[in-house]
Order: sequence, then C-alpha cells, then structure tokens
Amino acid sequence: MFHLSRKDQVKLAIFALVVVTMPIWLAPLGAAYPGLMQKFAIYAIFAIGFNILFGLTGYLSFGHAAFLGVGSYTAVWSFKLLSMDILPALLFAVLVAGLFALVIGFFSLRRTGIYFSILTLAFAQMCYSLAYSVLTPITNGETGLLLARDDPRVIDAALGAGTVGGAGLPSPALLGNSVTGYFGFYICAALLILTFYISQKIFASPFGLALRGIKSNQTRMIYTGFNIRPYMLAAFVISGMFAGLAGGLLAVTDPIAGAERMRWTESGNIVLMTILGGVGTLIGPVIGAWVIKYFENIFSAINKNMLNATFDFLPDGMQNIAVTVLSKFVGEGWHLTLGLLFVLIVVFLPGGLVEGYLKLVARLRRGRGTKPEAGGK
Amino acid sequence: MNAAPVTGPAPDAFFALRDVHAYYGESYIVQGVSLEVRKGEVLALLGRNGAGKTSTMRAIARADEPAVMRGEIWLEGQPVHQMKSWQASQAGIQLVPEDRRIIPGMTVEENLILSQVAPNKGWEIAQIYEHFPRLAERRNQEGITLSGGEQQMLAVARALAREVKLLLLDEPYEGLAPVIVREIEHIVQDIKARGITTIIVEQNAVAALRLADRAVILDSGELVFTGSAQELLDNADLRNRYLAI
Amino acid sequence: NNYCNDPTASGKIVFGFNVPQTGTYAEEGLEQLKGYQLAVKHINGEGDGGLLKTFKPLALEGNGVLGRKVEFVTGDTQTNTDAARDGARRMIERDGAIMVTGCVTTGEAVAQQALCHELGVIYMSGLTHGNDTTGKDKRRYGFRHFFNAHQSGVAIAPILGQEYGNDRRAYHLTADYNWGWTQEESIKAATEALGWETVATVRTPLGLGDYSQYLTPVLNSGADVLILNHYGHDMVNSLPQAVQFGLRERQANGKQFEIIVPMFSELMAVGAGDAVKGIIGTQNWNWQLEDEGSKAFTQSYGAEYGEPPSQSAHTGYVQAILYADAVQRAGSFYPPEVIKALEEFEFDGMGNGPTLYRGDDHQCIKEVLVVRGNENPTSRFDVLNVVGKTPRDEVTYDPAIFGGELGPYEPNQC
Amino acid sequence: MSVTSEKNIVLHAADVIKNFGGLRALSDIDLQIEEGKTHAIIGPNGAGKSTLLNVIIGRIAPTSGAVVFDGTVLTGKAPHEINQLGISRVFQTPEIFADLSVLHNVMAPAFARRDGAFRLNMFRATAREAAIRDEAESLLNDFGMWDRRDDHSGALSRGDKRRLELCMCLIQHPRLLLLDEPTAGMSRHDTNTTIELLKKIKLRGMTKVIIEHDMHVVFSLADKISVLAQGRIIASGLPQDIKEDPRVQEAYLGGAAE
Amino acid sequence: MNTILAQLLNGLDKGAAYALIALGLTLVFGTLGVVNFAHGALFMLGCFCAVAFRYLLTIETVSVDPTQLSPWGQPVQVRTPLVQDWLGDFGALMVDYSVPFSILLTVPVMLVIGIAMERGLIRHFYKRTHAEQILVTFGLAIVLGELVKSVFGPNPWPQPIPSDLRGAADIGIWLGMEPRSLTYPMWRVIYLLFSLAVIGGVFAFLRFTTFGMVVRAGMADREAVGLLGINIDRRFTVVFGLAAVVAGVAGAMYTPLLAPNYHIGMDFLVLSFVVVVVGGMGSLPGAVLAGFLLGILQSFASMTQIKTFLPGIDQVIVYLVAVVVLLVRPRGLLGRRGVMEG
Ligand SMILES: Nc1ncnc2c1ncn2[C@@H]1O[C@H](COP(=O)(O)OP(=O)(O)OP(=O)(O)O)[C@@H](O)[C@H]1O
Ligand SMILES: Nc1ncnc2c1ncn2[C@@H]1O[C@H](COP(=O)(O)OP(=O)(O)OP(=O)(O)O)[C@@H](O)[C@H]1O
Ligand SMILES: [Mg+2]
Ligand SMILES: [Mg+2]
Repeated sequence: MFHLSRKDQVKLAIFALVVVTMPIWLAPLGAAYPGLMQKFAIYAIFAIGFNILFGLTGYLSFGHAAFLGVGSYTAVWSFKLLSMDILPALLFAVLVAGLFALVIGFFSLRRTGIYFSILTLAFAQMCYSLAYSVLTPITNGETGLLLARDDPRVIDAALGAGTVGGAGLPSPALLGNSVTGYFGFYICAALLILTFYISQKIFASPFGLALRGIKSNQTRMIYTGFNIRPYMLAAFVISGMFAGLAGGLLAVTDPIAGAERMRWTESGNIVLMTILGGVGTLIGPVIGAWVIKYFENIFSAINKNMLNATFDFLPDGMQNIAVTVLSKFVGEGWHLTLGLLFVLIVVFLPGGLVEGYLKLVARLRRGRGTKPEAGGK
Repeated sequence: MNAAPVTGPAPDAFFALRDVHAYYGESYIVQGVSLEVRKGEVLALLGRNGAGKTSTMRAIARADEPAVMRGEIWLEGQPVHQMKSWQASQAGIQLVPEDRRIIPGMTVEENLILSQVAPNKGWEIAQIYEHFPRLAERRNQEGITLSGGEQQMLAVARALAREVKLLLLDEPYEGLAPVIVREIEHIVQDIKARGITTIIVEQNAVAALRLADRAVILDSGELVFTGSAQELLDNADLRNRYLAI
Repeated sequence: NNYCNDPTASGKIVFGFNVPQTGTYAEEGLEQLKGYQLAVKHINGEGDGGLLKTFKPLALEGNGVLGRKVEFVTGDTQTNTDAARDGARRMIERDGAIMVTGCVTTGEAVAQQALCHELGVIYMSGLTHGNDTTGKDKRRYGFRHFFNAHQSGVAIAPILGQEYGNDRRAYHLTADYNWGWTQEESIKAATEALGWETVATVRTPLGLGDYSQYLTPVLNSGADVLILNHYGHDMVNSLPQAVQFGLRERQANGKQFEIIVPMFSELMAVGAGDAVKGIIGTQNWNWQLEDEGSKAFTQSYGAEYGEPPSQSAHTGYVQAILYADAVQRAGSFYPPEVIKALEEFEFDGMGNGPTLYRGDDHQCIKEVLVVRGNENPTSRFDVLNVVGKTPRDEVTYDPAIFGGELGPYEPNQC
Repeated sequence: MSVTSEKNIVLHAADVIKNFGGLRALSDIDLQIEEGKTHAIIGPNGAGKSTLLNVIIGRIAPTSGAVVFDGTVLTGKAPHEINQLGISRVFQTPEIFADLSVLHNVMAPAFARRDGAFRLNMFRATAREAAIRDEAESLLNDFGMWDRRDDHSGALSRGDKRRLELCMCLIQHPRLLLLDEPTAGMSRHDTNTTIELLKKIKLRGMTKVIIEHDMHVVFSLADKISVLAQGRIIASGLPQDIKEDPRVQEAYLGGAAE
Repeated sequence: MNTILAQLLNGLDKGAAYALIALGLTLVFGTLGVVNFAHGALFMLGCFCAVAFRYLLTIETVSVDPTQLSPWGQPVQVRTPLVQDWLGDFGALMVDYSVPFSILLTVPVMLVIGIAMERGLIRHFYKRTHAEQILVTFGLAIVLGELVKSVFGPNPWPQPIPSDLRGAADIGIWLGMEPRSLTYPMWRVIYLLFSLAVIGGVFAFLRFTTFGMVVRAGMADREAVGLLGINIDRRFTVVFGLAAVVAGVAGAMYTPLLAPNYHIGMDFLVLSFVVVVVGGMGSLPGAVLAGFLLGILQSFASMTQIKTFLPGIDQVIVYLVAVVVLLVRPRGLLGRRGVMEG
C-alpha cells in the first residue's frame, strides 16, 4: 500500500526536502515569504492533479479552473456556515469539486481531442459567468465571497469554541491554531508532498498504466477489454479533486473566493504551467507552476527604482541604458519576459523543462561518447 | 535538413548508394550501406525483420526519418542526398511504403489526382484504371476503407501515376491473396519490361527472387551479401542464415 | 504596541503601490502609479511640493514621514482579485509595506481591503466606484477618496433635469455585476425622483465587446434616453456602438434622443473617441478645475510627466499624501492611531473643495463633478468639460443605507 | 451450412449481413467455429474477412444477423464486454500502445483479464504485480523479444510489432483468438516460429480463427477452412478438400497453392 | 415583429463577424492542425494596421512654442498635419476613409508577418505535440501583444467610420417597410457584406483549386504527400499567410466597432476557438455555419423577453450552444472524422 520503488522513494525524499526547505533556498530569490510560498505549494498541487489527467491520458481539459473555484467557494462557505476549522473546509472542498468533476466529466468525456477541450472550457466558462453575475447571492459576484463576523458557523457555535482572530474577523485554524503565515505554508507543503506521493503511486499503478494505454491507443484499449469511460472518469474526478484541494487551500490561506479564479485564463494558466514544466513527468508540472508564479509575483514587482539601485555601480550613461532596456522586461513588461520564456523553452527544450533538461543531458553525454562524425547540420 | 556534403564525384552507375549511415534520433540503424543499380535492373533487398530494409528505402526516398548523417545517394548523376522527399520524388524516385500510406479522408480518385499535382506525371489515371479495374470500381470510396490488397494496389498505382525512374517497393505482396500477388507480380514485371529500375523489399524471398536480377542481403543495417539472384538461390547457407528458406 | 511592519523597528517606511500594469486596465493603473510616485517625491521633499502647498491643514513637513524618507514598492494586480491579493501580501510579508494602496475596480479594492484588514495594514483604495467598498464590505483598515455610484446618481440628477427635462423615458444597459447593479440602482432612484420613467433595465455580460444585440431593442422601446451603466472597456465599446446605431440623431417621443454615461474617466473618454462628444457623466476630479489645488497638481504633474494628470493619477496621489499626513498628525505609524487621525478628518486644497473623511464608513464626502464630452477638444487631454459641481451637502448620504461593519481597530499580526 | 453438428460450437455467426452504403461487404454469412479448433478464413482481398472479424468483436454492427458466442449474443455488446467474454483479436495493421514499453504493452491486457473492465487499482505498483510480470516476460521470451522488453514499442519494426500484438492477445488466455494476418510482413524464419507457437497454444485448447494469405501458414495450422469471396462463404471444409476445390482455385489461389 | 427582424439582422451581422474572425483560425487550426493561440494576436495586429495607417496619415509636424505654456506647465506644441497638406483633398479623403484604405496596408503587412511566423517558428511545430504548439503560440501571442503595447500603449485606439458611412442605414425601406422602422448601423452592414465576400473568396480558393485538396492531404499525412513530390511546406506557408491576412483584415475592418488595444486578441481568442470547434474541425463551412448559429442565438438570447424567464441565459448562451452541439454531434456541426480527435 505504501510501497514505492527505490527510484520513487529517492525522488519523494528529495522532493520533500526541496519543498520543506523553501524558506531557505527561496530567500536569495526574493520569494521566501509565506504568501508566495503558499501559492507555490497550492499551484503545484493543482498542477500535479491536472497532470494526472493531461499527462497520463492526454485529455486536455481547458476548464480545470472551475474546480479550483468550486473548491474555494466551498471552503469559504464551510467557514461561514460550519466552522473556521480547515479540516471540514478542505474535506468539503475536495468532495464538492469531485462532484462537479463527476458531472462535467460525465458529459465532456463523451468526446475526445479538441472537442473534449472545448466542452470543458464551455462548462467552466458557464460556471464563471454565472458566478460573476446571476449566482451573486452564493458567490458574491465581482467582489468575491468574504467572511463576515456575524456568519452562523454552527459547529463553532455549538462547540462554543472561540474563534482565532480576536475581535476582528475570525481566521481559519487547524484545531485552534491559526493557519496564517509560515504555519499555513507548512500545511500546504505537507499536502503538496502527500499529493506528490499519491501521484507517484498513480503513475506506477496498473490504473496509471491503463490511463497511459488510453492516451497511446484507445482502439487497443477497447479491444483489450478495458472499459475506458470509467477509467477516464476516475482520472477526471481525481484531478478535479486535486484542483478542489488547491482551491480549498487558497481559501484556507486567504479566506476569499472570487469568480475570477474560474476564468478561462486561469484554466489556461494551469495548462501552461504543466506544459512548461513537462507534461506527463512527475515533477515537471510542479516546476512549471513555480516558474510562472515566480514571474507573476516577483518579476512584476521589479520597478525602475530597483533597477536603478541594482545598476548603481555602472557609469551614468550605461546605467540609464541598462535600466531602460531591462525595464521593458520587468514590472509592467513582465508578460514579455514570460512570453519569450515560453517560446524559448519550447524551441530549445522540447517536452518542457524537465524533458528538455533530460534530453540535453543525454545529448551532452553522447557528445562525449562515440558517434560517427555527423555530416549534416 | 539532413543533406550530407558531397564528398566525391557522381558515380557512373544509374543509381548508387555510397556508404550511407542513417539514424532515428539517437538510434543508429543504417550502418554504411553501399550499392549500385543499373538502369532497368530489379534489385531485391532482403533481410530479417528489423534488419533495416525499410529504413534504407526511406533514406533513399529522403523521408524525414531516418536522417542520413553520412553518405551519398546518386540518381543519374543527381545528388539525391541533398534533396528533400518531394524533390526526390520529382527527380523520379517513387516509394511505395510498407504501410501504404493511403491518405485518410480522401477517395481513391483523389489519392490518384494528388499524386499528379506535382510535376512529372506518369501514367494517366484512365490508364491506371485500365490496369487496376478494382480501383476503378472503388474510385469514390474513401481510400483507407479499402481492403488491404486494394490499398496496396492503390499505393502502387499512385507511384505509377508519377514519372518513375526508380521504383521502391517495400513489401508489395504483404497481405495479398495469392491471385493478387500474381497480379502485382505481373504489374511489376510489366514495369520491369518498360525498363523501370526497381528496388524491391520482400519477405517472400522466393517471389522477390523470381523477379530480381540481383539481390542484396541486409543484416543489422549492414550489407552481408551482394550478388546475382541466381547466386543467392544457389547458396543454401546464406539462404538459411538470413532468409530461412 | 506591536504591529505588522512597524517602521520604527525596521527603520524603513515602505508604501506598496499595487495597480494593474497589464491587462485591459493597464493604462488607468499606470497613471495611478505615476500619481503615487509623484506623491512620494513630494512627501520626501523633492520636486515642487505639489499639493503640499495647498493642502490644509497640513502636517507634513516635506522631509518624509516623521522625519524619515518614504520608499515604495510596486506590484501588478492584473485587474484580478487573486493577483491583487498576492501582490499586497508580497508587499506586506516580504517588502515590509506599512500601507498598501491602488486599484481600478471595486473587486480589487474590496479584496485588498479585506486582506489588509486581516494583516493589520492600512489600505487606501484607488479607483473604485462601487458602493460596496465603503458600504457592505467596508473595513476599518480601508479608506476611499474616490466617490461612489450612489453619489454619481445624486450628483448627476439635477443637471440631467436641467438639460433634458423632467419628462423622460430611460432605458438602462447595465454591466451585469455588482458595481453595475449599484450604479443602476442609484441612477434609477435619482432619475425617477426627477420624474423620469424607467422603461427597461437590461443587464449585459461583463467584457462583452459587441453590444449590438442589446442596442437593437433600444430603437423600438419607446425610450428617449439611454443610460449606459458601463465602466472602462465596457463603456469604451458600448458608447460608440450606441452612437453608430444612430441613437443620437434619433427623435423619440418628440424629443432628441440622449445617451448618458454616469461614470466617466479621461482614459475611457479617449478610448471612446468621437462618440463621447456631448455625453454627460460624472467624475471624481478633472485637471481643468480652476481651484488652487488642482492647478498646483496639474502643474507639478505636467512638469514631471509632460502631460496633465487623469483622475486616476489624482486619486492615487491624494491617497498617498493623506495617509502620510495622517501618520504625521498621529505622530505614530500604529494603525489604530493613524485610522483615528483619518477618521472625521476635514481638509481642503486637494482639488475637490472641502472634504470630509467620514468616520462611519471611511468614505470621502466632497463635491462631485458633472462633466460633458468636449465637442471640440484641442488635445487628447482635453476630452471632458466640467459642466457642473454638485455640492457636498447634496451628495452626503446616510452611511447606514449600505450596511456593513467596519470592525475593530486592533491590528492583527501579519 | 451444417457440418458436424454434434461438435461443440463456440462461436456462431448466423445470417450476418453487412452493407457499406451500396456495397454489400458480407452477405448471409453463416459460420460456426468449433471449440478448440483452428479455423482459417481465406479469400481474395476485399472479400470481407476483416469485416467479419470486425462484426464479431463489435467494432461494426452488422446490418442484420447475429453473432453468438458460447450462448451469449454478442451483437449489440460493447467491444470491451466482448473481450471480457474471452475473445481477443490481432489486427491487420498492428494496434499496440506505441508510447509504452514492450513489457507494459503485454502487461496491460493481463490486467484487463484479471481485473475486469474497470478497477481502480491505484495504489499497487505495476512493477510489484509479479505474477503478471513473469508471465509477460516468459511470453516475450517465447517470441524472442525478451531483450527488447524495455524498448519503446513504437520504434519496433513492423514484424516485431506483429509479434508483440500476438503476445498481448495471448496473455489474455482468450477462449477465442482472432488473428487477422498474424504473419504478414514477418520474415520466413519468424513465421515458422510463430506457426510453432500457435500450434503449441492449440494444444492448450484455445480456439482460433485465422485469416491469412500465406498458404504455408494456413495449411500448417488450419483444422478447417472457410473461403470467403465477395462477402459470401463459397466453400467450407477440411484443408485438403479446399485445396482441391476448383472454385477456390479460381477465385483465390490462382493455381498457386504452395 | 420589427424587433424580431432587427434581432435577426443583428444575429446575421454578429454571425458574419464571428465567422470571419474564426475563418483565419480554422485555416490554421482546422486545416493545418496547429493549435494557434496566436490567432487572436494576428487579429490584433490587423487592428493595429488600421491604427498605424491612420496614424501615418495624420502624422503632424510638431513645433514647440516656448512663449506659451499649457495649463500643465509645458510649452505649447503647435501641430500641422503633413499628409493632408501634401495630398490636398485626396489626403483628406484618405484620412476620412482611413479604415477601408488601411486594407491596402494590412494585406501585405499581415502576409509578411504570417509568412515570417510560419517560416521562423510554426514550421518547426507541425510535428510537435499540441501541447507544445499551445505553449509556443501562446508565448508568441504574449510577445506580440507586449510589443504593440510598448508602441501604442495600453489604452484603446478608436477608429472613426468614414463620415459618409456613419449612422444607421434604413434597412426597412429596402425591404419595403415604413421608413425608420428597421434601421441598422451602416458600418455593420458593410462589415457583413465584407465578411461574406472574404469568406466566399477563401472558399473559392480552397474549393476550386487543387490547392485545398493538397493542403488537406498534407495535413492528414505530410510525409506521404511529400513522397508524392509535393512541396507541402511551401503550401503550408501560403495557408498560414492567408490565415494571417484573413485575421488581419477581419481586425482592421472591425476597429470602428471596437476600439482596439493590445489585449483585444485575447478577448477574441476563446470565441474563435469555440466557433471553429462547434463548426467541426477541418470544415470551413462548419466554422461559418457555427458563426451564424452562435451569432443569431446570442442575439435572441439577449432579448429581455427571453432573459426574464431564463435569467443569465445571455451570459452563457455561446457556451451552452457549444455544449449542446458537441454533445449531440460528436464532431461539431460539420467536422471531419479523425481531425484533432486524438
Ligand atoms: N521510428 C523509429 N524510431 C526508432 N527506431 C526505429 C524506428 N523505426 C524503425 N526503427 C528501428 O530500426 C530497425 C530497422 O527497422 P526497419 O523498419 O528498417 O526494418 P525492416 O528491415 O524493414 O524490418 P521489417 O521486415 O520488420 O519491416 C529496427 O530495429 C527498428 O526497431
Ligand atoms: N468502412 C467501410 N466503408 C466502406 N467500405 C468498406 C469499409 N470497410 C470495408 N469496406 C469494403 O468492404 C470490403 C471488405 O473489406 P475487408 O477489409 O473485410 O476485406 P478483407 O477480406 O479483409 O481483405 P484483405 O485480405 O485485403 O484484408 C472491401 O471492398 C472494402 O473496400
Ligand atoms: Mg520493413
Ligand atoms: Mg483484411
């Protein structure tokens, strides 16, 4: 049950170490603050879940943000109605997102390829549009679902438990400990390691093999006696639940749920993260998520002042040039850097960061080995 | 872009391979094949599964894979190794691939029309239908729904619809009923009679050797035998070792 | 007093300017950022001093805040609530910001305001016009200088009556989300009080682009006024399209058909092009105002950036100054003290006449401008003319009508 | 056709008709397959042989008629259900999992047999399914592909793909194995090994239907032969009788039974 | 009744626009099989061709009058238009008709951009996975957007309709109704006709030349087509260039209806994908049909009468239609089997 292959054990150990030591190695990168590290962990969970669907079965969902959003709304409602404890919030987030995934997956999985992608996109966009407008009583529309002091919180009330957070708004807590800041990060990190482990298990299992079979050759799968519908649906629901967990964690670390989380651009983001890191690899999607979040949060925050300070050592003219050129790529220009990064990575590292890296290493190794002199270009 | 630099003058032979090495990505498959074919000759290229026959044929036809990393391919003094597949085809090299490659979503007739879009037409379509009445019957059926034998006919027909200087037949008899094998054999003989140079890859060595003037045997990407068809038929040891006949 | 990012402990005073720099509202955000940066200069005693010359009562001394220079960090909200909160958290958790400010939508404002409240950092909102920011979702730690939809409605009504009479039939097209609804409600109430009849209120999806399917029915609806409760790009698209439908050449009920856009900004007006000519709406501030504060601000902004400021730049600038001044007056960065210094603060010389930072809901109460699209603009900055000012008394309202709760003063730890 | 009715009939295609638009690919097919026997179907190209197999495995629905397998009506069932009843098929163009390793290609069908059409077997590693792994490896060994077990199967040569597909079917221990030209494109040497292997399987009592153009294979293996031409069974009987049937000679062999 | 007619007209107009915008995408996506997330960017570039054209026409010499100060304290700039002075009346006409005239600029520019894009980047991605195509084209879209942003800024650039074509056309009269009973903006009518013309042209080109067949074949099996002596790469380049031109002119002519900014492409991206897929992959007529279907249904779903008993229907109608169509018809309206299904 808990067995992992030798290689996977090592991977898991390294991964756990990397995640837990984030506050250390992210510090020189300017990203070692709880808010961002929580996001790193949460989006990595989201990406891992997405990869179980996309990486293993090849079905590209363009509506996964819907499950993230549903997870968030559920968690906030759990805070509002039941308790400020994060356990029920996360549990319900996962379950409700799974339920949504079941329904959306049931219909969308009737189609394959691009038709499937557009179906998921359409479902998610409907969720988004409705959440933004008609469903405002449930979602609080544009401004997002927020906690209020006079929320019922029946479980807390029944237990007479005082909520964490003093006279102000209550804040989410794990068994009475507020989950803000670093504690919040470590909760996310622990769940990230757990999801990584589960994904390792799935990758190595006969279930994972069946999913890969579906990606590789559906005809063969069918005539080999597999009923691919339930396999696909299971993969879809599992990945929806991971997304729900990520959404729940977003609400746990920052109790607000907005419709924007469900927009197609967010679904697109997770697709990009996964591809950037490497579809179908275990660690790729995690790295992709980190890279994009890093750009979004750190590159966008660099402004001319900071550049000026950095290039202070240069002579004035050079400093101006350096700052002018670089300022096109940071701050309001961070998108440009991201776009270029996407292009350069696919061009030079086919298969995403992880695959590309492995290929590169292999090529360098081979370069030293024997090979008849290549006449071509 | 796997054209190799010219290292020597064009050979006198009608068609020649000179020390061709080809790769699928990292894997080294065709390992230095050299051979010559005279005009109007039929050459049988034999060998076990995985020996590299198809790879050699594809290298000649300049398909993207395998990539020719070294060596030269010459047809009538033209450096084929510097061409792309479409240029090779326009130069007169027509490959009938082992998996036939009938184009999905197109009818039989469209498949034939398509092969005449680029310059240097061969047989007229009417002429083809005359030779392959089965195709004429099925002309409006989607090509890939044809039965295996019918697809094979279409693939050969498609090659003949273009000007052929060198015909590459990769397992043309595979999956064909004995009668059809006869039929295709007749066609190939007919082609031969018209003086079209042919390289044929075939597991059915007996059938291939019936046609061929000369034969070569490929094993693990290298040539292990070159000689006349008769020589091979007479050499029981070789036949046993490489062809199991 | 232990609180988040105490500058006396860190030795740094950091302001966080969090505005959209990418996405559809990038221009408004970048303008606002310019305003903030200018404010920092003036607070630190650089440049010509700007509004510090006209702002009364003034506690700032032009040597920073409490004698120490102000630094700032910037962020990109992408006009997205999640990204806005991420940015604000970075400023607070990593950069040690003592105050966060900036936004161009109510969604961003409410989201950041709630977050800052939880972390115990004051949030000065930027461009937010929805009633919720200081209504249902108000927070003790959030302050708004900008006016709101309710005030727009109240302010515009008298001018509308004057211009278009009291017997009109109005057709509303409303962006289908929170801000749109509050705006529609406010304008509807105000115009109906004038005696206008509301023919229909139609909700349009946010960010639609092409509004033609909602404009066709207007033609035969019997209405003679079209009110576009659209903001930003919605308005930039819907207004020209409405004009293209020939609405403004039309006669209905024996009257000239009119279009009204209750909420304007210069950048929107530029984006809408010729269509904006002659259209009436409201604004928070306009650089063409003649008072000393406005003139001074326009001068120093022009000297810095070579163009006149927009209301977005103005509101950003003013918010930064107001916060800094409140700290100076409180003599402390301790948020409860600063909040108390801002609450019920009465000031003048910021370009909007005498202004009250109301304690009950943290809404600035000041006069509201009614503007009209310039028929003959001399430059691309000269798109809106001020046609009226609705006095502060008239736009004052009872904070209780929007509910909400400010919450406690005591700061949380971040 | 009523031949040897006292024998145990495992598959019965009764009055199957299949039309493709105006084309009648199968007309009034009545075919009975005896348990434990190898039944060859031969016939010219385009006769409808593959189509018949497609009808059996549920890939296409017959225009009319039904197929009964061991008392169960197959018509209308989903392909995976048909497979679960114990029918596996080797396709004319190899259908393998091109993205997976050779070993995984063989293991996957074994899971389908063991676990049924669906089981959420999520927490046990494939590598730890020792029984299945061993069986797969020994099967690959029989076919001379053991040393390629970790290769990417998409890169196999065509003959190797054929053999791999055969392994994939065999590991399911089907009661009925349908082979659509299993040795096409195989070298003579490998063809001979395959014949030997198929003979061995026959000893285990597996029923087989084999379509082949290679008469050497057909006459080495078949207990019974049906000849299909233009969608009809024109002859059915023991190999020797078929070989001598003039209609078959004309329609198919062209006087060339080697 | 008039309302219904007007709404139908509006639906046709929207539909034509959708079809035209999606047309370029279906060429690249439905025909070449490249998931082109840069399609929106091409549309956007077309819009900015119109903007740039007008900008060039209205270019002014700026001299500074240091004696006068603007209210914001800067020296007053004196501007004199250049082109109008130069070309006189014709110049003025050009400026007035800048949007239709800008097509002259848009076509060559977009052709060059399209060809450069295909040769430089897309070409290497035909054989790569769709995932990688998404990443590279999305990256490209961002880069193009940012470049436009750095030149034109983020605020929208409204483009005027030529003065003769402003206002509403009285369609009712043409249909023999009372004057002013059915009016519709002139420019929208023009856009409708323009769309139909472009769509018809592209159809004719692909249908009545072997070109279309070759391209379809090349998409189904590039290698086989190459073995038949056809230089499929060059044809793919042409298709891509054509797609870029179609996207570009669709954008340029749309500018008076929607003031473009650098972001406009992203806003149209999803819609164009939905149209293409609902129409069915690989089918040009399908995309056109889907465009009209979505346009008309959207138009009717927006009517108050319908919204009252189906609240929010106008918000989701496009996606709802997509879901229904795709669930009822496996490959969209007219999709071909096997295209982008795997
Ligand atoms: N796309 C590919 N990538 C990597 N290796 C390949 C690829 N195609 C073929 N090979 C390998 O190249 C070798 C030669 O293959 P090739 O298809 O040329 O053999 P062949 O002689 O034609 O065999 P057969 O008779 O089975 O068709 C085989 O070992 C095969 O596994
Ligand atoms: N989907 C289809 N649509 C139309 N016609 C079809 C379809 N599938 C098969 N056919 C036709 O039905 C006939 C029988 O085809 P089938 O593939 O069963 O032949 P076969 O006996 O297997 O031939 P071969 O030995 O060449 O494989 C052929 O003429 C073929 O063209
Ligand atoms: Mg071969
Ligand atoms: Mg067959």
